[in-house]
Amino acid sequence: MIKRNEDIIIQTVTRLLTPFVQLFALYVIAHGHYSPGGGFQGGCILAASFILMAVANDVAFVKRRLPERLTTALISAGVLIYAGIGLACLMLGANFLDYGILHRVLPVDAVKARALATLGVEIGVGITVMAVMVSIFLNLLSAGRHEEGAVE
Amino acid sequence: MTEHAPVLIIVIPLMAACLNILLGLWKKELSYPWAVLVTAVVFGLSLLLMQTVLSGGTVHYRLGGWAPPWGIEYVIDHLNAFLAVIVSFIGCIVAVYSRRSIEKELPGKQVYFYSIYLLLITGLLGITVTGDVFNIYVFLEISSLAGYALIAVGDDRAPMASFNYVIMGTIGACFYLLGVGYLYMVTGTLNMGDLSRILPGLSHSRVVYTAFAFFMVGTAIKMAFFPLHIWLPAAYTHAPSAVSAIAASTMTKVGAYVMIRIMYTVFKPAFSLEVIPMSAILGWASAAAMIAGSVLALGQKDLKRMFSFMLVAEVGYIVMGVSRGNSTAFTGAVLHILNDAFMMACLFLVAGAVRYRKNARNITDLAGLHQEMPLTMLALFAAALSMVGVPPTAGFFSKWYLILGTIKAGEWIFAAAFLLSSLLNAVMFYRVLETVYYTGEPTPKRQGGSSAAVNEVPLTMLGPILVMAVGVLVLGLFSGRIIDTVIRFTVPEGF
Amino acid sequence: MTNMEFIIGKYNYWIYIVLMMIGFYAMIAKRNLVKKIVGMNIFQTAIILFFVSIGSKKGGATIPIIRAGDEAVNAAQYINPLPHVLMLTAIVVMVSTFGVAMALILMIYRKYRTLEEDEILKPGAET
Amino acid sequence: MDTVHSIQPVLVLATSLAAAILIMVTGDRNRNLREAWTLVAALLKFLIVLSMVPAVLDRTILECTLVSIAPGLTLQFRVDSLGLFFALAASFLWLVTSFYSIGYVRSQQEHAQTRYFACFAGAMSATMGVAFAGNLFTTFLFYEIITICTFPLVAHKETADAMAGGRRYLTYLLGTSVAFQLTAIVLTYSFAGTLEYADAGILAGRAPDSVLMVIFVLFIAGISKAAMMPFHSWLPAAMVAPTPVSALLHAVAVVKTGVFVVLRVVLHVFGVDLLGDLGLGTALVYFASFTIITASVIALRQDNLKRRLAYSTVSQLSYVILGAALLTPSSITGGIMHIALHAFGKITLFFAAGAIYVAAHKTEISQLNGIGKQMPFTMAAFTLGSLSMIGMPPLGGFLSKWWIALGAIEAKELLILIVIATSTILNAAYFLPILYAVFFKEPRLGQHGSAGEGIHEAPLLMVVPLMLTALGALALFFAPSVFLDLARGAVSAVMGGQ
Amino acid sequence: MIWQLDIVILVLVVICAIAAISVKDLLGSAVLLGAYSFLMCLLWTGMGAVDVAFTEAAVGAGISTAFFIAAIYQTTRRTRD
Amino acid sequence: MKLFAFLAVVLTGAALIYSTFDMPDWGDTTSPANAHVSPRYIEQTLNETATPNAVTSVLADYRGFDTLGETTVIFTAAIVCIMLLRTRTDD
Repeated sequence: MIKRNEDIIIQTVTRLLTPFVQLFALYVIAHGHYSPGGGFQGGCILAASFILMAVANDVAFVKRRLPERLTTALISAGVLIYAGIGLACLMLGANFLDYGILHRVLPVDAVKARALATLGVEIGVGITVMAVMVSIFLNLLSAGRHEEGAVE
Repeated sequence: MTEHAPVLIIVIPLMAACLNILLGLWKKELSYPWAVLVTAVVFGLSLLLMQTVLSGGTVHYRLGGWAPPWGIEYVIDHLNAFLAVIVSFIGCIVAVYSRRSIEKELPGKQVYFYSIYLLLITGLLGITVTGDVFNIYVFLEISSLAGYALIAVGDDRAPMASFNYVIMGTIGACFYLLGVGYLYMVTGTLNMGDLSRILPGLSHSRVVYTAFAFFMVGTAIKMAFFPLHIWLPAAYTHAPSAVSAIAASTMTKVGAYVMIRIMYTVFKPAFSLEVIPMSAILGWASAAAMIAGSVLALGQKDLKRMFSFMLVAEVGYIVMGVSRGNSTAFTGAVLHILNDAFMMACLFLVAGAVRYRKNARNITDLAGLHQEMPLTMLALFAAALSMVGVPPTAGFFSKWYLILGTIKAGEWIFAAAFLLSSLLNAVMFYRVLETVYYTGEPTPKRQGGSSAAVNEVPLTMLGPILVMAVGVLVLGLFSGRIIDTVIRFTVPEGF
Repeated sequence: MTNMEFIIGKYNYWIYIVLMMIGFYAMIAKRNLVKKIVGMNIFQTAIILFFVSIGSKKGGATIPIIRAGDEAVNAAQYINPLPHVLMLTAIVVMVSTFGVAMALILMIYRKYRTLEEDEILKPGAET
Repeated sequence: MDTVHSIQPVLVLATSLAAAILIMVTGDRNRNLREAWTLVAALLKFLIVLSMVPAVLDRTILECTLVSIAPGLTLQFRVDSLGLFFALAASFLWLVTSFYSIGYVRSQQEHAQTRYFACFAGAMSATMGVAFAGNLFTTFLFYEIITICTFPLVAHKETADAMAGGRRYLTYLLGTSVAFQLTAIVLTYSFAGTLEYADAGILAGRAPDSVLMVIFVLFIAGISKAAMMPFHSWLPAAMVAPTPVSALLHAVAVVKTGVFVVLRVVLHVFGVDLLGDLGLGTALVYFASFTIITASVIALRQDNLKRRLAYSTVSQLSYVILGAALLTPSSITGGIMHIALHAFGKITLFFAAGAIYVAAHKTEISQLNGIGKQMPFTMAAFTLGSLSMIGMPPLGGFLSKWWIALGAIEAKELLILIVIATSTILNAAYFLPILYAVFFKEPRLGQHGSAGEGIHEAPLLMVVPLMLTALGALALFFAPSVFLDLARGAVSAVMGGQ
Repeated sequence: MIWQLDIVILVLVVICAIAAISVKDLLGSAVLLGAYSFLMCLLWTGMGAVDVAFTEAAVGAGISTAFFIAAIYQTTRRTRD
Repeated sequence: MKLFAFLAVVLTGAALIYSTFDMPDWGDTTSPANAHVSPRYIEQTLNETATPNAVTSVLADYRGFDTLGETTVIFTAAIVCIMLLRTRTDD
């Protein structure tokens, strides 16, 4: 399965499909307010696109697009975005995660500010989930050696 | 800033763990000072919180500004603040200690170790300060996942021990979650205060009984309460020393805290002790825990394994005190949470120091170490006295209250169990201390100057050990004051 | 209450219990580590089923997405969102535990070259 | 009777505690300085104790509350006649023993001397703590500290024998005190609501009779330092210790702490009236009598000198308990007096045994033939000591037996008179043969053919102290006034001025 | 949802669960677990929990199975029970 | 062992089924779970958070802290996997 087999059909289909999957993932993240979905589901789908890449090609293929240092940084970054939004509320004088206060810095009223902050939070969650899933998968698949690129 | 302290003690270590990963990408050496700094700040904040609670009573903090029961609320009373101070203090001390031992035991993994360590602290503190039953579950999982990992990176059999812990821990957490579900089903709320208002009217529903049973079993697994302790000895034996110390001294205590909260805050004493004969069930189980833990410890050769079984016995002490249903025993239990945290931390830190310096695990390897590591062994001695319950060490006072409480409840057999367990502890520590002080190289008849080279562990390890040892003594002398200022207020209404 | 109504009112809970017990059995009785994890997964999923069952509403209630232009929203028309939220969290916890358990299994396999518990616990099994 | 706040009791404790610390700090680097600390502390301590005598004789009680840890658990000192009596005897004998110890360990070139002296000082500090303790908690605290501090002394030689003896020592003392004494204290607190000693007792009317009896039995079983049978066997086992340790700790500090605590319990926790009502006194009387006779019989059969002395101690300790248990003014006076009088006599005997060991390396009685000629001073003191043990006038031991016998008549326990008489005969039976052998038998020619040669008196630092204590035993017969006044003060306090 | 369909799915879920823990091939177990998760999704959608179902579809049937197979790839398919 | 496990499971299951007799019926609109706290989420989500999807608004706003915890859980899982599986110790 993971061997570098030159199955051209699978590789081509994957290459064609990936952008659409990723686009859909972004849609799911962003549209969580109005339809089922949100950061977590979108992040999973985004991760699935990379997992698809890893399965169709090999680990090194994914690593070129998503270096390990980057995934590690993204894992933290997502949580920091989330907690950062919460802290921003705290700095502005409200309680932690009380998004309403953000209308002071955003050009909208308090209720809309909540929706916007929710979007920000979802993006943070999405980033983390995507990076986490990819990272865990690659680590499992290569038994912790994915820095070396191809797996045996 | 003060009014945000309840949430800051969670958010600061959480964000610090993330930042630590980013820092680690840049400079690996920064992890350790960063972790120490953060835990110290958290300790400061928890003291501040304690101060606030002492001066102004219970603190409520609404996350997201939503009023309970719609939003999540933090409710910090004396018990929460007390636990938070314990957890953050031990966390800080063990962080200081961990530098050299982790360098040796986990070379190259420090960045991840400290991140997970901070997450563990986050989880434990999160459990202690929150006032929402589901929120507890979330933080329970954070601390459990961190715990699984920290244990798994230990020595030879650690992964398997950790795996068993994963299985047991997940069952425990799931039972807890089911308890939450059952309660939610009949009350429609997740807020502890709200639950405690609604539940008395439902005290004859089978759903509520089931929920209570799930909670009890779940927390019992998490706190390694006999006979659900089977995961603990292997896990704490094989974990890295610093991890054993923090886990033994805080994780079981936080489990006990959750049990107290469920029994007396969510359900009221009237339900937990009268509608359901919890006092008898937990009483017999904890008597069994005390005796079995001590007896099993007696048969161990491995130092850390022996301490682990003693921990099982100590958990029995705490639960016994909690379930007696009178304020004396409850005071003893809460005091014992504090004392036991110190004693266990001290014991495991000493075991870690011995392993660091001598690469020794068994009791027989301690032979004659008092010449090489006099201060460390003195700390072991202090902790041992406290475990046996010799005044004026801390252990005596909590046992005093516990025994008085059982007598007040008229349960002589349980009082006898305390004494028997103490005696077994005495036998056990006699063995250890005899090995330390009276075996090994015969001392030269005349010691000119420093005969046996003193070879203590580095200061970052020795300091924490001594802090804990002195703490065991100081806490003993101050236990009256601690009870008067804090523990007195933790006793649930209805006792 | 007739028998039929009783069954219709409860059968979902019974299924959840059956599933949970299947998972529980696998967790404590199976010797293979991966099977234990499979059991764990089933166990947790059963709990999610239970929570979702708590929140469901019969009689025309729909998914909890408020239709635009609905001025006076009637809570009975929409399914209770709270258990869903809780279960999203639980799913995340589930997959996290799953990932960690799999990582542990890899570690164990690296050390013992087997996944059978009794073989691992044999003395001297380490390679 | 008025109560005065005073820090003197704390000072008494602090002197030897400070000495222990200073000894440890000084260590082996400067042995003279280290020994100087011991002596200075011993002297200072004795002087402070002495300075309290006038006030206490004036019926003043000196009190000092150090720290209140929790309700009931207060670290509290209270100097009354009984406590001061004990402290006076112990601190004086420490002073003497300090000199003796220095002579002993130096001549034996013992190892780990720093530990030895530090533990010695620590044990003395704790003994003072027991003497001045104002409540059961403080007593228990220092009682345990004595056990722990003396363990390194008992196991000092670190041989397998010594370790086994030490283990037995610790098992008995710690085991019984945790299992029984602590229980008794907890029970006392939960019924009486206080742990403070009171002249009339604190338990009267607080609990049903059956519970009181249980508490009493627990106390008596828990205070195994008093070496009542069947909890006596640690004492002979502890004889593996170096002789000064046996002397001080097992003639004065440890065992006397035991009987002292029994006295405290009998007089200040239960109270004379309550015990009389419950009939527990009589039970204790017979229990003590049994120990007295049995231990004496066992002592007869011992050949090892120290072991014979040990069993003699077991027997003599029960005199104190007997005196207290008879519950009459004379007998209690006698019991209290016996603490000091026996201490002076027994310490002399142990000192002599140590001197014999140092000078001649002999430990068995059968080896001692004719040694009196080589070591006249030592053996003269030994004679005085054993005569005091038997209770011959004009030696101190006579006084206490006399009072106890008087008490037995007052209490109309004629059987006890017989016990005392029998015991006296037995005492004579195991001491007089030694004296005969020492002075009148010809030394048996050993394998080396050089028996008796090269044996002479032990170092001066050892001989002088043992002469001093022997003379003390003599002097106490003629001038018991200070001790007697204190003992009478203690009795009149608990008996309400009878 | 039509209750007959509901019952069928419930029965299938139980069958999948039992099969997943009893097949002797871990890869088969993984696939059956995926199927189990997916059937669960259907059940939840029927109860109106679309978000949960969506997540479970992405996680349980997707990511989890991927993790599972990756782990099996690194270890072994064999099992004795 | 297997028999013991089976018995334990059957007994637990029986107890659980017994407890379902007191449960509100499945899908009961007026059960406490559906009547106490959750109506506010449904009725106010548009007014208070401008988010029609009540699940999202509860997830990210009303109970946002749970979600922060959840994100932390998964963050923990990732760090844990990296630490456990990582065989390289340099870099």
